[in-house]
Amino acid sequence: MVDLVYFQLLSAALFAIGIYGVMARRSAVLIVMSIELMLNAVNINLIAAASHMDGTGKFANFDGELIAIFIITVAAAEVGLALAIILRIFRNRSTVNVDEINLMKW
Amino acid sequence: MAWFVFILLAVLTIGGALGVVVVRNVVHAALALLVSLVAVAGLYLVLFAEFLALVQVLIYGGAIIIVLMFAIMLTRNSDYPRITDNKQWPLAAVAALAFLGVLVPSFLINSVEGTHAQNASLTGIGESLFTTWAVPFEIASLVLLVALIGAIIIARSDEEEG
Amino acid sequence: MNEFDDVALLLLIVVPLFGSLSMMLMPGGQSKESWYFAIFISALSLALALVVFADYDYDEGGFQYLTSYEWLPGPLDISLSLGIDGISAPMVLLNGIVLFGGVLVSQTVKHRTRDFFVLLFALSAGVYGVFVVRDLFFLFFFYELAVLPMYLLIGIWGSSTDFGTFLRTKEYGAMKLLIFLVAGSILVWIGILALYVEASDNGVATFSLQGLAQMAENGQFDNDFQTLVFPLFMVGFGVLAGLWPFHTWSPDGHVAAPTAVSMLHAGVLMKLGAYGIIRVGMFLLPEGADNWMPVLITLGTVNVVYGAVSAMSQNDLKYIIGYSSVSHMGYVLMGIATLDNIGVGGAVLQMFSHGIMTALMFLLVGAIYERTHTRDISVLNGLAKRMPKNSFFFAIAGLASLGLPGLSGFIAEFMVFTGAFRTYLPLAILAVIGAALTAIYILRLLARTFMGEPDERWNDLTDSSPVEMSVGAAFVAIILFVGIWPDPLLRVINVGVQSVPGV
Amino acid sequence: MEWAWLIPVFSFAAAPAVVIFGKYLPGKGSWLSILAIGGGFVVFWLVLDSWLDAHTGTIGCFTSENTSLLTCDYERSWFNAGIVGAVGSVSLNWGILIDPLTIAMLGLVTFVALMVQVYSLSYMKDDPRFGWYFAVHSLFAAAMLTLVLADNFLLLYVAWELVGICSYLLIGFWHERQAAREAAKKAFIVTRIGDVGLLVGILLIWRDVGSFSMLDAFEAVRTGAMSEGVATASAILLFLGAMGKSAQVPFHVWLPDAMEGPTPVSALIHAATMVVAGVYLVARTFPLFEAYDADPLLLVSIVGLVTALGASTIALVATDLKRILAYSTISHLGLMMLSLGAFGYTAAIFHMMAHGFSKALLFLGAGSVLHSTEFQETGEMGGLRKVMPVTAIVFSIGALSLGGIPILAGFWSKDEILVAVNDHRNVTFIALTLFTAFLSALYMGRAMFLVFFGPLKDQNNHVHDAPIAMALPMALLGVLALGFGLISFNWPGSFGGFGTFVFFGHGEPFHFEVWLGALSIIMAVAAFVAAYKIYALRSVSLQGLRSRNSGLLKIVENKYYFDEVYQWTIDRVVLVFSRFIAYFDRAIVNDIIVNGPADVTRKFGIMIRVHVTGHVYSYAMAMALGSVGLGIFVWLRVA
Amino acid sequence: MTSLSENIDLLTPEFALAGLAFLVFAVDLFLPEGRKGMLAWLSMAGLIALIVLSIVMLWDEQESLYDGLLAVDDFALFFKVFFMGMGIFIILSSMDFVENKLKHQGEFYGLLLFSILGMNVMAQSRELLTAYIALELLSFSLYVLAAYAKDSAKSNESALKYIIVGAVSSGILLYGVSMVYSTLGVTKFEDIAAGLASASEVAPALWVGVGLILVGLMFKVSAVPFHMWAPDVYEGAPYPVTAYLAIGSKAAAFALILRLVSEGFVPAAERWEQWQLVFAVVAAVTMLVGNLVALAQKNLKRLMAYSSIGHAGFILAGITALSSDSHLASNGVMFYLVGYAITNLVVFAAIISFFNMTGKEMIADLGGLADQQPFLAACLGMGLFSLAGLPIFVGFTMKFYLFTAVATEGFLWLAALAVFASLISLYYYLQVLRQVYIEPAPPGEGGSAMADEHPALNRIPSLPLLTVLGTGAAAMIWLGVYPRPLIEVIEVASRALVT
Repeated sequence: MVDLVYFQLLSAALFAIGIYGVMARRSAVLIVMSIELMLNAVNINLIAAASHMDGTGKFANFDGELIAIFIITVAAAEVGLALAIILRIFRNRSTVNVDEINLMKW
Repeated sequence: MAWFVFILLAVLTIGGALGVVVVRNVVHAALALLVSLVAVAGLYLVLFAEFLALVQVLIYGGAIIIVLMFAIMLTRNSDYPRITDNKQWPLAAVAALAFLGVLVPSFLINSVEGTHAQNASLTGIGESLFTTWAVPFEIASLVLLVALIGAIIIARSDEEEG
Repeated sequence: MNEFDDVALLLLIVVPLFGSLSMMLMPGGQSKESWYFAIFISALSLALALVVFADYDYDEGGFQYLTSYEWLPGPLDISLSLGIDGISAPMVLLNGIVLFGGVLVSQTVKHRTRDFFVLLFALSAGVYGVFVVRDLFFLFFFYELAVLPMYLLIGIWGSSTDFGTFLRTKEYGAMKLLIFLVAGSILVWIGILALYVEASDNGVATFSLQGLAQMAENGQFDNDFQTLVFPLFMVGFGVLAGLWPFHTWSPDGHVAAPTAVSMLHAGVLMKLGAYGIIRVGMFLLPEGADNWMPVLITLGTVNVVYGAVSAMSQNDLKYIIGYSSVSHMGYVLMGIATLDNIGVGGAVLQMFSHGIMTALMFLLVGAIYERTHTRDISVLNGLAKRMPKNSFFFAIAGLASLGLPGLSGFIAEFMVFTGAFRTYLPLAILAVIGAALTAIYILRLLARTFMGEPDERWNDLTDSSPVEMSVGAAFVAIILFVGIWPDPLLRVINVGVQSVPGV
Repeated sequence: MEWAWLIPVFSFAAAPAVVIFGKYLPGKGSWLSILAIGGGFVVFWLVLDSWLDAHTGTIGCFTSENTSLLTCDYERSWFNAGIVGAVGSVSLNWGILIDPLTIAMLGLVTFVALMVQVYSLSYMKDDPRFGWYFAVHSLFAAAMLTLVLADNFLLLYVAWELVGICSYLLIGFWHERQAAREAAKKAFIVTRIGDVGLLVGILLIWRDVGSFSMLDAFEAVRTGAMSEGVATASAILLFLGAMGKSAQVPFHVWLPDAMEGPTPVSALIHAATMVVAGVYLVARTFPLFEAYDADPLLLVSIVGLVTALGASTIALVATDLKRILAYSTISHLGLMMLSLGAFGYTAAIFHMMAHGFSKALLFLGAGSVLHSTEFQETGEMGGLRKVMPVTAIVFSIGALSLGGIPILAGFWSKDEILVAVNDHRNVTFIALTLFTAFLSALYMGRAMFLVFFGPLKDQNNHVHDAPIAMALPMALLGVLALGFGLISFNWPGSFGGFGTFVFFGHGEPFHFEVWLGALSIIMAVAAFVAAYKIYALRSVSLQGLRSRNSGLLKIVENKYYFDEVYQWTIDRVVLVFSRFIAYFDRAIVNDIIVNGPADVTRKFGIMIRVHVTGHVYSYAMAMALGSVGLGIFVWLRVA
Repeated sequence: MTSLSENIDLLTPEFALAGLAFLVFAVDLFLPEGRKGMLAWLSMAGLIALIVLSIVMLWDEQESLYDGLLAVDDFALFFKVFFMGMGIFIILSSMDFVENKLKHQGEFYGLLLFSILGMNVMAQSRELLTAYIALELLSFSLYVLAAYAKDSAKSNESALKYIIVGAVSSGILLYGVSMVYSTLGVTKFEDIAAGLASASEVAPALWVGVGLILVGLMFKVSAVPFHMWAPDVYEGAPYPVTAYLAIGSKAAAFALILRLVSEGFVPAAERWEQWQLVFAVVAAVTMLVGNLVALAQKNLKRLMAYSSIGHAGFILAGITALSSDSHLASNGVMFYLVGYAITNLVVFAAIISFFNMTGKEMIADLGGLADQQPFLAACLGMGLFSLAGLPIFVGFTMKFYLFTAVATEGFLWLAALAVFASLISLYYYLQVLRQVYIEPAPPGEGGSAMADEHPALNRIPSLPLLTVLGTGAAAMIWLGVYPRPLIEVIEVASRALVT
């Protein structure tokens, strides 16, 4: 049976990739996608932990899965809002390239 | 068996994720994201979290990807082909690896030895969702509401407001 | 104690504050009305100061007019406790006098008069506060309050100096002054924090001065701590006292400031620094003071000579006076550093006498500048013909500052020398020489500016206005009085000085 | 006698009165100050009288043992530094000290002051600042008298400074004249430099003795409580002050310039009274000087001799009448110092008075000459005796007296000095002193003959003699210059001669070295004859002499280049240094040490603000790296 | 198992607040254009009612709901009242702006109310997920509000930056939560304390997780190096929103941090001492960077942004000094938050009304303001002095109190650094003051005088803004001269927090 730690490592890798995407991509949309990756990493971690827990008899609760549900909800909302903003910017500036979106700096 | 499934799904997840962050074409990236998300749903199944898997597929695979696709279509313009990573991507890679370097050992060092995964009772989840977690639940709904209103206000263009 | 004594000191602070706030609510614009009101307020405070000083019982000595209002109990234990001793009493009087004089001559302020007085009164409330409180927090509170209005006072009503070769805008002067003084005050702040921490580690968490002084007396602050913390106060307060090499704000600031502000600032504010060194440094950290005094007296001597020497080659009247202030504050610092009852007494007396003297000088220079619109002594000449009274007063002030017997300056400087001769002979001799240098620049100034045949361009120059005259006359009278019969002042100062630990 | 303090108080009262009410009073209130000084003069007689018969201590006064000093301490404290009686506190009481020296000085000051003020009445009558003039005169008289009466060093110092400032004001009285301004400044600053020595000396004594009272100081010296080092050092420091006031080389430069002041001022302050304050100081503190093996006195005598000789040579070649007199004053002050240095205490004081009267007389005479000729250059004068006989006579009396012609006052006093020098110093001294005496006779003769003899220039035809108000004082002074010397003999009666009146240690009766007397008489006469031939008859020409020693002459005529040296020092050293400091203060302290850090901080802010690039991904990067850093930190810290 | 209805009444204010928000939305639908101003008054009235209600209902309540997810105590009550009161003033100072410069007024106020609700729950929550959700409620509202000036490119950009960086930060925070959960299996603050206390045998995942959670929170308070979004968002967002960001969200985040630290760290005695250094370093860096970069700013909002970063550093120093045996630090932090909020309100109200008059937001444009708008200038000046920490304003008292607390907890060096940093800050505040009081008015674009181009400059500011300025200034001085009543209330609050 697969140990918890492997899931954790997997999630860590996913998270790292996600944050890399945020840092490296230029299209706002892609950045949003990468954020989704990060959140998924979180969920993997939570659920894996939740369902591995009582094996050690430590405690029996599925709060992890609950939290995951919340996170998925919020993530969905976040995507919606972020994309709305992106669309607004595209309408005003006709670009979603974050390199060009720096009127304000310093 | 479980190992085989896990490794397969893990590869799909990571692969899809990498696809999201490296491919040049946004649409392909979105598809890669879909792959990865579905694979994650698979992982949930491995963890006996069927409900979560369901939610994952519905919300991500369903809603979010669709929305993203719409966004991509709406914001598509001539310069998509040349959209790639920005100048600082190598630095970004280093940073991401460093992050990984912080996370991994913290998991490896005397990590919890949970063995066989357990099935979570849907009823249990539902129960506590409406008792202990009632308040967060309600607030979450408000969050959704705010996001909804906000999206409308922001995205709606004023000329069709009469 | 009758009930007046209970509220006297509080009134000292409240009256100017009230003046400031009530003028804030007055309609702006009418400069005359605000001037009258300001005169009323300052006269009131002068009367208070006089009464307080006169009623101070120098036979009994110690702190008097003691009152305390609990402000913030609990861990911090801050309370607004008031009281004056022989050291602060003359300072209170000084502030009363100079403030009154300054307000009187501010008749010439026509632009945003109301705001001017609002700030001026806030400032003087701070000064009074510092002199009468016996709580570290409030001492610092009022200290900062006395400093902060300077920026606007100078920035708005000040005047820039432009001698082709070098330019000092009033903005620069104001900014520099404030940054310097606040920089000094943060050292003080850190010192206060350190004191509080040390005290609370020793079981008594308090900001009360007498509480802390008590601990110092019981030797609860060990020598290393005192040696470590005293310089914070020495330099922090020293900045305001024009301690070399942190003095450069003072000439620039004084030059840029309008008359009344220069008077108050050179006359009273710089004394806050010296007072702080005595009140906080020497009372709370006697051993630290003891260890650091050689440094302080050396710097003080440098002040004396350096100030005098650089005053010699100035061409701007106000710069000369500014540097002479640096030089004279040197005596104060020296006197403090002698840790000798005469020396410290001399320092306090010098604070008073220099306060009056330099205020008078700035007043007269202000009057001259009003009329001639220049302070360049290579342009001015023969004013004695055109402004005889003004010149006469200036001569008196100048002679006082070069230590002419019979004028207040002499006795103070003499006492400082006496103290220094007992303790640091070589430096004392240097200081005496410095005093001789004073003669050079003062006489240069007098000869260039007042003597000789005036240019025709000064033909229609009028002598100072009656108001300026009366104020000047009053100040001259004080200078003479203190010079001829200093006892009324000295006996108060003496009892004050006696209670300074280590003296 | 305890009323002696009234003497200065009169004038002290008069000064402000004249300033304030003068303009409402007839004569600008000048009579007020004359009245005051006159009162002082009267009280002086009372004091003298009560001293001469039974100088027993009266109320509040006591005669201290071991000295003939009578002090009156009025228990009126001036100021107390420190709690009275507490350790290390200093209390200062008003008090006076009276002894023959004091009395003599009182006489000199009050009388000459009175004369000069009367004289000024007409001399200054049409000056716009008439009242102010008299006010300062009163203030000066008061200060001078206080100086004389002071029973403690501090009071003495105070009075000392006050006379200094008065002289400053009077020299600069006509401050419209650049020269007057500069002269006044110079006088004050030069003397001030000496005063530094004085003050330091006083404080040194106080540091050792713990009191400012002169008696205590002398007592300490006598009992040896004061170590030789301190005694010598303080004596020399006091002497510095004396040199400043008494215009001894090298501090003499201010006195000739001081002639820019009104002539009566020169008569009073720069001839008779203030300039002798230095001599008085040395005499007053003589115990300090002659304590232990009296090293300071040697210094005093050397300085005195140098001054006397140098000044007299300059006087010989000076052409400005007042300057001639000024240099003669310096030279005679030198003689007094010399005599003091040679233990000629009595002689010094005697000469001080003789010289005081004679020189005052000369100045007043000169004053009346200048007043009516409006020239100062002797070259413009000559033959004036025809038009102003009175002046000529009194001037000649003064000149002869100082020249050392017998039975005139100057002769006796100078003779005393010669005796003293001869007794206590080696042959070089006596030789040079004699030479100085000869020179002084010579230049006195020169001045006298140049001004009053020879042909009268017709530009001076209009010249008139002195009016009565000026003539009377001159006459009175003339009498003294003529007869004052006579009081040095032991006349039968109560008064045993000056020498038994003013003396240090033990009084000695008048004595007379025949050969010295003869020598000095011969030289004086010779000098005057020579002067008569050269300057009055013009029968002897000095051209040859002049051309032969032109180099020497040049040096002397340039007053040994003292002024030049000082000017150079001031311009090239003091002012340069001051400018450097001022520049340092602005350029280094201000612009670098002060503005530097401020600028650096601001620049630093501008420099690091670019880290907010405006690119969202670099913000994310910052977050990632931040988290990594924090993670690592936690690892290190917590693990 | 607790039931949904148990103790539910203690949450009445929250439900009521949500209801109020819905009410605003509803009324908005029926109000004709031009009468929308009503909504502001409506929401303010509601808030006042709610303040009264919560005080009456919850005074001295000491409850913990939903087995420890939520706390209903004086601490929470204090912050509720604080947030809602602040909401009132924010609304007051935004009315004109919203009226003239923004669309969708109803939603504006509704979202404002939602965000206040989020803050209230943040102050109450004692569990990570609850805290997170509340935080998101606040953040989402702010994202929307930041983007509210739809047609302003700056506003869009600021919203985009804000939401992306915010999402990343919440991702990091959540990952921290997941790590904590995966090691402890619970997410309550006190459990974290227990876990940290025994941290030797648990996985380091716990520390790292906690660290990541802190990152998420420090992003909210814009602590260096998680501060970069702040200047851009402040500059881009509509003026009232900027004010709200500077005052509200920061205060809420600190309320959360206060509870998290004092329930989740401080009890783990010597572990906390190890963690203190983390806070101390972040605080030090934050106050330095914030104040230094502020020296180089030309834009008012941006300047305020950096200044707020600097102040965040000061408050973090206060957090560092939290300890189990004295309330000094927690009092200090709360006092500072209140004082800072009031001062900032005054400053922002002043520059908002200046913006309403001229539409300018550069420091240089403030020239000569003292002549045209003496009252405005005076308030601005007092506010700036207060921010710089000079008496007689609250800025001085709060700084003195806080730094004393920091020093007493053994962080004298940090206190000294803070004092020094506030000296730096004085410099740029004075630069603004100099424009206002000393410099003459600059010529407008047309070259003619500013006052002629913007006639509004000669009219007095609108009533709501005057209210804010007047009351704010009065409060500043009152708290600066006699803060004792407030501090006694705060004392009660922090007694609920540290027991």
